[in-house]
Amino acid sequence: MLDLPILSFLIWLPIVGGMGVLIVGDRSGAKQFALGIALLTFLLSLPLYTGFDLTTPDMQFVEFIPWVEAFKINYHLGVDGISMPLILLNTFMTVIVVIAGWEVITYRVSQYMAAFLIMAGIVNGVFAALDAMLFYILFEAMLIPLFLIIGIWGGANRVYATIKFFLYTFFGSVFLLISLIYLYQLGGSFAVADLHKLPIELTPQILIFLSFLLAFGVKVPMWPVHTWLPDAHVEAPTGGSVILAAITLKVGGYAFLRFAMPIVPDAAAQLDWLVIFMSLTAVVYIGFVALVQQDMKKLVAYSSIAHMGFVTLGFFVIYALAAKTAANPLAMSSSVLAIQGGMVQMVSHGFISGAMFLCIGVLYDRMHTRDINAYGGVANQMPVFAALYVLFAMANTGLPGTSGFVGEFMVILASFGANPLIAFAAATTLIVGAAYTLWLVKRVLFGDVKNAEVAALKDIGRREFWMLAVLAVAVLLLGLWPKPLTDVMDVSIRHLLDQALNSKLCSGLAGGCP
Amino acid sequence: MEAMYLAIPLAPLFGAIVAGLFGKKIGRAGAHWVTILGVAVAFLLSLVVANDVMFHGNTFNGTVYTWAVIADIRFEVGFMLDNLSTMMMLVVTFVSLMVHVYTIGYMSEDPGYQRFFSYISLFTFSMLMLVMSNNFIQLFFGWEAVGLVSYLLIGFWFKKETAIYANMKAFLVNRVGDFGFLLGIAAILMHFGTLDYVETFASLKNFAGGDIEVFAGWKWDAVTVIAILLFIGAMGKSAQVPLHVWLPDSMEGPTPISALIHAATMVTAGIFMVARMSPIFEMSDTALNLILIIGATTAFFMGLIGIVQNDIKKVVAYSTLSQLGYMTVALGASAYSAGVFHLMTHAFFKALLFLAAGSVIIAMHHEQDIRKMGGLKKYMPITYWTSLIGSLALIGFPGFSGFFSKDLIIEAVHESHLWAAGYAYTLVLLGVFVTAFYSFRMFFLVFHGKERFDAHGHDDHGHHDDEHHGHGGTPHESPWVVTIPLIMLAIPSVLAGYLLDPMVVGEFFHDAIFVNDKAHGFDPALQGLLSAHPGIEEISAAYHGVLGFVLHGLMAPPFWLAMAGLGAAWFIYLKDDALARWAYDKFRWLHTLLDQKYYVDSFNQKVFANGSVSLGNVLWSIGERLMIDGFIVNGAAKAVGWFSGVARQVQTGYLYHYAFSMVVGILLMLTWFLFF
Amino acid sequence: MIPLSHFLIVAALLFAISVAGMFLNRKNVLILLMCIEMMLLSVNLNFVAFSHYLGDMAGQVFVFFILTVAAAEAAIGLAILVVLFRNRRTINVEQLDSMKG
Amino acid sequence: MIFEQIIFYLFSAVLVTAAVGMVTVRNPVYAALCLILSFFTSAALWLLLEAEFLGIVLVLVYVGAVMVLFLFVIMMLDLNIDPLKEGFAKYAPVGFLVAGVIAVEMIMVLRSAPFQIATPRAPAPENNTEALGAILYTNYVYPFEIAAVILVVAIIAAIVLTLRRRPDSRKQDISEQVQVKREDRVRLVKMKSETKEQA
Amino acid sequence: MNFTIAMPEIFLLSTICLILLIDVMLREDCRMISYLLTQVALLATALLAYGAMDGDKTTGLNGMYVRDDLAGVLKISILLLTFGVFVYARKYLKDQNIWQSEFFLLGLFAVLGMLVMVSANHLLVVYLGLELLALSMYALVAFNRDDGRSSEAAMKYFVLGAVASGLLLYGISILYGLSGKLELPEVLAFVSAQNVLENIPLLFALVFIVAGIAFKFGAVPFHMWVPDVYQGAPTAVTMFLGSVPKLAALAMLLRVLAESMGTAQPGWGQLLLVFGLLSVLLGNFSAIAQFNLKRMLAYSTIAHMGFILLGALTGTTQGYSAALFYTITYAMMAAGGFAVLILLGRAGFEAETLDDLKGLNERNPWYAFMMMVFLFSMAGIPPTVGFYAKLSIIQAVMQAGYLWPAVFMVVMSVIGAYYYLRAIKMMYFDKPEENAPIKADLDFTVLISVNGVLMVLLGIFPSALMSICSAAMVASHL
Repeated sequence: MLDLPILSFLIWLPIVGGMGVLIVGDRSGAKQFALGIALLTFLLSLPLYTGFDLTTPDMQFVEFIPWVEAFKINYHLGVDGISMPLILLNTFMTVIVVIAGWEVITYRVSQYMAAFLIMAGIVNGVFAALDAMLFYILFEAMLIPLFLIIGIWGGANRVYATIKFFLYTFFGSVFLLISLIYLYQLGGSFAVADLHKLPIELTPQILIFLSFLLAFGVKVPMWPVHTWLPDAHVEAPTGGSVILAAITLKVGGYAFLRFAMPIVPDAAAQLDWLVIFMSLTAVVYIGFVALVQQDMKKLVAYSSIAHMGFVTLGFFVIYALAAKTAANPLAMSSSVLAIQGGMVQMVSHGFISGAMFLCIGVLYDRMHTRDINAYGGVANQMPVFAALYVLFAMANTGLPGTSGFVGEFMVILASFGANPLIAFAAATTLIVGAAYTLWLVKRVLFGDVKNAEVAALKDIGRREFWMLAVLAVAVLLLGLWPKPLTDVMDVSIRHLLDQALNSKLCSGLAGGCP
Repeated sequence: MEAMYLAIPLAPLFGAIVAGLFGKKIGRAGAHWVTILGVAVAFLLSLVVANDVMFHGNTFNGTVYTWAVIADIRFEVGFMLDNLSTMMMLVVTFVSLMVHVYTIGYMSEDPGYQRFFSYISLFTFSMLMLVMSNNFIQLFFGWEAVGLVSYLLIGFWFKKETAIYANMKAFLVNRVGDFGFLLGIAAILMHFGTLDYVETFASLKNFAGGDIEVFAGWKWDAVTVIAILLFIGAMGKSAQVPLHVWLPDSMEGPTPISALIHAATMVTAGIFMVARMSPIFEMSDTALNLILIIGATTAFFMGLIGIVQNDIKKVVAYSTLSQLGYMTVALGASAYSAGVFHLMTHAFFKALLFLAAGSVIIAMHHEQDIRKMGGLKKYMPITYWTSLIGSLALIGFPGFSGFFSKDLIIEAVHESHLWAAGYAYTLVLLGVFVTAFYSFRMFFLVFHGKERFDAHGHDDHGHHDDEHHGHGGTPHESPWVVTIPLIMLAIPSVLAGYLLDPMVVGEFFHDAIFVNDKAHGFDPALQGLLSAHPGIEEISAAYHGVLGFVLHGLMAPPFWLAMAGLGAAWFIYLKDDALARWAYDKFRWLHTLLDQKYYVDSFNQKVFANGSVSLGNVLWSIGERLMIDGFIVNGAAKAVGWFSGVARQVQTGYLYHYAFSMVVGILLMLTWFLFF
Repeated sequence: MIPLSHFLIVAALLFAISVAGMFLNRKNVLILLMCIEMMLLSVNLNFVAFSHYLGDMAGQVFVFFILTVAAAEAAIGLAILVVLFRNRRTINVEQLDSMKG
Repeated sequence: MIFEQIIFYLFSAVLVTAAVGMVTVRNPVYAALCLILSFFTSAALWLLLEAEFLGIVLVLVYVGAVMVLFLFVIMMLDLNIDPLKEGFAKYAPVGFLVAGVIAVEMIMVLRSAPFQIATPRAPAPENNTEALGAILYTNYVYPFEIAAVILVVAIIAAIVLTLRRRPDSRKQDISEQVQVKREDRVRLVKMKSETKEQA
Repeated sequence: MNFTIAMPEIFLLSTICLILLIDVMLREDCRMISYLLTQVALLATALLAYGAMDGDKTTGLNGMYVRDDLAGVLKISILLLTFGVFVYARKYLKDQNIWQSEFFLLGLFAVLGMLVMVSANHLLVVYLGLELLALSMYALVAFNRDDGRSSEAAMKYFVLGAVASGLLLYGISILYGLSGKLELPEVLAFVSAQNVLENIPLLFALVFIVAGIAFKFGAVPFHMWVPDVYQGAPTAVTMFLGSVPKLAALAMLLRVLAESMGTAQPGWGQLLLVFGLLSVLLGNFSAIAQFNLKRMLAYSTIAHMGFILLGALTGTTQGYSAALFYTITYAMMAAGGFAVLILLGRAGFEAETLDDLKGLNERNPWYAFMMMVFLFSMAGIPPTVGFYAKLSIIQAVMQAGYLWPAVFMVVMSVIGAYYYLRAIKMMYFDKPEENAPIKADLDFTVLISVNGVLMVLLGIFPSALMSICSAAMVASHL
């Protein structure tokens, strides 16, 4: 099994499959073909987990092919404990999304399916890339399918939303490009591993960090560069929203771990307050903004931003913890806890936000509106759906036993060690998050049947049920027993901490700067 | 043995899952059988375990499975079975079993029958997980899980606008408590490096004067911070002022869950938790003082509101609040065992009262206004007598269970040396009068006096149609599934008090609850730092058997206050209501104040609810739309557009301008090189 | 003897005048074409002057080719002008603005 | 030498004046004449620089051919002269200012050391034409050929652009005549027979 | 004298003459023959140019002509691109009923001019090649004789082009006056001996020469002709003009600035920096305001040329080869983009506004996909080749120490992305306004597919072309 280039398969199978779907065209069979590819990809990704070596922080399933000699760019793939779960998440959600679009999408079905498959391949590549430029290329390439998905199958205001989405993220990522090139010139390599070792002076570190922050912060998205997300979500088709929330946002968080923190640790340590401030703002401020949304998708979109705030908070609170090592004997463990929390939050948010958007999609398919006021008493007509919806809503509020709890819990625990005030601010999500989610549930599901449209609703069918049920199982499983996930990440995160907390300034190194 | 421990929570869970997921397939009977069986198994096994733990001392503390291991931090799911938790298990499973049975009758006509059984079984599971936990994370799991089920059950009739408002409110207010609780857990982890109870308490003894630094240079005593944070959690769950607002509203839920969740078990989780954490609380006088103040305030002032309530369930609800206040006061006075004891007795008699109230409600076709009842004694003898037992237990009539536990608390407060004890003592004493007054006010209004109900004209409050009795029949006694639980609960309501001897005075809780008195004693090195809390110890010293306690009680002020309250209620509501009218006219402001529940609800609504929405609106319209999106994002786009318009203007279409621009370009370059 | 720079300055003046002519003339494309010829003339003057003072024939050869090319250019320019006139019935520079912005 | 200087300054003055005239006069014919005058004076200056062949060529080719072509076009287009110089005064200040600045800057550069050559570095060849010809067909044969191609392009371009088959001009197209079909020549029209109007 | 060194040019010229003669004798309906001959000539010349690549740098024809790998690469690119452009153009000429063999002939003359420029080793030859190209282009722009805009564009192009060559010539004359030389290697020898930044007369000459070159690129502030000419010219000509001559312009830049005045980089580098940045800025901003697709592409060309200038200004081998890579790939994508415009046109209808793209995905997904590839490539989004083009330029620019210009460039490319996205939006997100079938001959379809797929393939495997470019630079001692 180990000899197979699994990662390459995971990248190219969906891409080639997606093109195959395009060739099949809108004839019957395109959907089945797409589902087959998605399932096959998912199955192929399972060996990553089963064959994973928990004891080493080294990259596994490595593939290396020289690619562009002129810039020493290599086709270099591999996964560690941090990226592997995200790949699994991606392949899993792709299957869900293909199913989600099964009967709903009638316009240019093959293109729709192909876009998602190609997207899946690219995202797998993003997570598996061990070459910075390869990462960047895929990072950008990711924009194209999503741009089309929102633009072609989106809502009324889709053009504004998708162009905003594209330009926003593109704007962020060009600075990443500059930084990567700068690093290349400094170290003569785009290999992530080399960049991790590269000593850099503080001023360039800070500039590079800021560019990373912009690039990844837009992707995550962090306050205040988040405003593309609500628009994109609102206009995107259900599948697009799911992928956007469940997968692409994770790329930003992942990139912080893979690039920002290990490559420019000193700058990250210097500017941790900034990121922590932004994260907390995302948690608190965005929570209140979510409270007053009238559009279901917008509400969930804002809640996504708030939840992703925990991810970045967890990642960067390690620097605040590192400053307290003297006072807090648990600082190192807390750092691991914080990053674990952020990672678990990412995976869990993938499930939950995906499920929330699917739920909204279920309603939208029936009522063709996302306005909360148009709903009321849905639970009367759709009891099964309502049960699942409440489950996901509860997960969204971080109820223990669901996956939503795990990440938030870990991050809050860890950040208390850094500064109780941080934990205090972060923990307000317990209240605010519950407020906006439950208010949504109250207005949409509960109450008496509001109008004739609601009265005409039919409960979810078999396809919708299984799609949501699988996610529900995932949410519960991860909430009740996150150990399988955290164990996978443990060694890699410890290794990451080594890198992220040790100075790379030239003065601190024996050899000095090149 | 460990399989048995595991089976106790899992049996109700199994029932819940079966009833919930396959409710349609197994039908109504199937649903109640499977869940009752599950709870019954849990109860029986609890008995076995209790026997093993209490009488053979086979306490248990072990891991079921590892939830996660992060670096040096282990998160585990495990059980800790000692006297405290087994007692709780017994109470929970017993009351739950009674409620399950009762529900068969109460909910018989409800379309959500299976769902209801599934919920209450799920609740039983969650509550068991809570009390059996041996670590904070599982405690928090159970804590939130019972909150969830409570949320679901309050909103069980989700068509009812008030119900779904109440359940959201309950969840959110609880979340405020959880907020503190979670931070408390975080603080514990940070300071002790573990979430396991035993390990925490073990390192607590070596923990000398740690601080939590909030801002640079602003340090607080760590244990005090932890204790207060944890107590905030308890305030939310156990509905202490000012987080009490959710409990009266939660009466929107069906009555069985009011009995099970909002009287007997869930709301006492906070009390249980503080008792469990007694080693921590014992180390902070500040926290104990706070607990005393909060508890006493709740006990007295919530009781007062009970006087003006007319909804039968609301009266019981405020009485619950008040009693929870008593328990809290006990905790503050370091009389943890007394608090837990009252928890147990209260669980029985309050569940009894609620179920009795439910029985009345059934009889009255879901009319809940006590002003429209009266004289039900002759129609509903069983309900009447059991209610009487419950009420007597509640007001602490000597010989009934409530007497023992409440007297113990009052006594303990009396003995406490904390500075807040004086305040607390005054209030709990006055509270006795209030309790007796509202309890018998309700009792008399419901069961005695004129029949004020109009058999033909009642309006159907519940959306829940009650076809069972048909419209218009005279009230009559409820079916056996309802009355059996009443009787079953009445028994311990009377008798549980006699466990006083072993449970409080004896050594029963000594391995579970820690009190800084002479008998236990801290590490000698620390004794100088901490004040002693001798409450129970002094009572125990003065204790001479149950009979003596009863006799002593007859002389003590609480008894006379209770009798005064009872008498006042009898006089006003059965004899002559002139006094009441006079008082009403004279102290109308007071009545309004009480009727408005001290304006706490409207304050919360105005400040927190509306305030949050307004804040959200401001942030949304100004922060999001105007500043970030309008000014920065779209502003940038507009600026680009404007500039592109300008750039466009340059391209005039005229050849001479084109040529001119070339020339000017050359000119500028020349100038650059020539002069710079 | 006249120094080289004098010739160059005369050429520069011609150059400047032709530039001014292009800007000032807003009505007639023909004048633009003449201005171009004038500009080339100034360049030619430069080349010839350099060629003379450097004692190098290359400059004159260059001028020879410029003259050739300029003639060809004039032919094409006038051809375009004629086509333009046919289509638009005008050679007014100010009216040659159907494309702008 | 004085003579040469007189010649130089005289012709230079005329040259510049003619140039200014060209850009300022109203009538394009005058402008063309001014241009011709400046060609003449330039040719004189070139003679002064001992570039006799080019001086002659300038007169022959430019004045003789190119400017005639210009004049021909001016006549052919038959433009209305009056509005052609409108707005001149409005733009003159800007135009002359820029031109002035350019001239000043150019002159500043052109007065610098490398251009302060008073006498030729090498004597001019005896026979300018011969010297030119000698290298033109040897060293410069490649550019020469290219120049030839350029002229061909000019011819083709001019023809392509201006040669048009006027629809009203009558000319014979043999292939059309041969391929003609019956339908093109005779058109059969069916008409209803007229019925007599009943009066 | 060894004429064989100039074999490709001589062969091409001979063929042109042959076609000219044959065409005169051909009947109207046999025009296809001259077209085919033209294409064969281009391919054959490309073969000859390929055969002439030997890794050496040889001069000939009395030092007027240089043959090196750079010239080889450029020539082959020019010839092949022209081949493609002519395939595309054929459909346009047929549709618009302006098929005349002169189109191809003038095109071939322009190509010849470019080849001459590419191999020029003498300023005079540079000038002549430039004029040969320019004159053919003027005529081509005016090719649609009955279209007022075509002639107006030609007029503007002509006047400005003539002024630009006037500027260039003035610069050359001053340079000649300073150095006394016109051969490029000897100019290099002269310039190398100078302290450029102190030598005002040399800088003075440079300003004019750079202006002449910048005009060819269409860089700000010598860009004014670009939009009007692109819009007015027949689309086939715009396509030709917008792609192939950029290579010639680059060749001119490399020959005149890089090769013969490489040591003067501190001087002309400043100029190119200013022109380049201004081009990137103005090109992108103005393009946003455009709704005419041809005009929009014109402004986008300006921005792209800014990139090329910025790459070239570094004065490093890396910068030059990046510029070459960029130019070649840009020419390909530009040709492809205009080809789609041609594709959308039909008899009596010319597609040129953004609205004409509406709903292309519904009308024909494959062509829409191709257009999207071209547009994304222009925007520099991976995995299209445009990304690598931009990457290599930015990398070179940063390597040379211009950090902030690089930042500026990438920010501008974000702004630039907007109008490409808008075009894609029209194709994919809007409903078609008309449903006329899109018809094209097989050769057209195949070629545009190859063209589009190549954009992606080169985007995934850019190494080969990149190494060709840098090898050419190294072989030419740049």
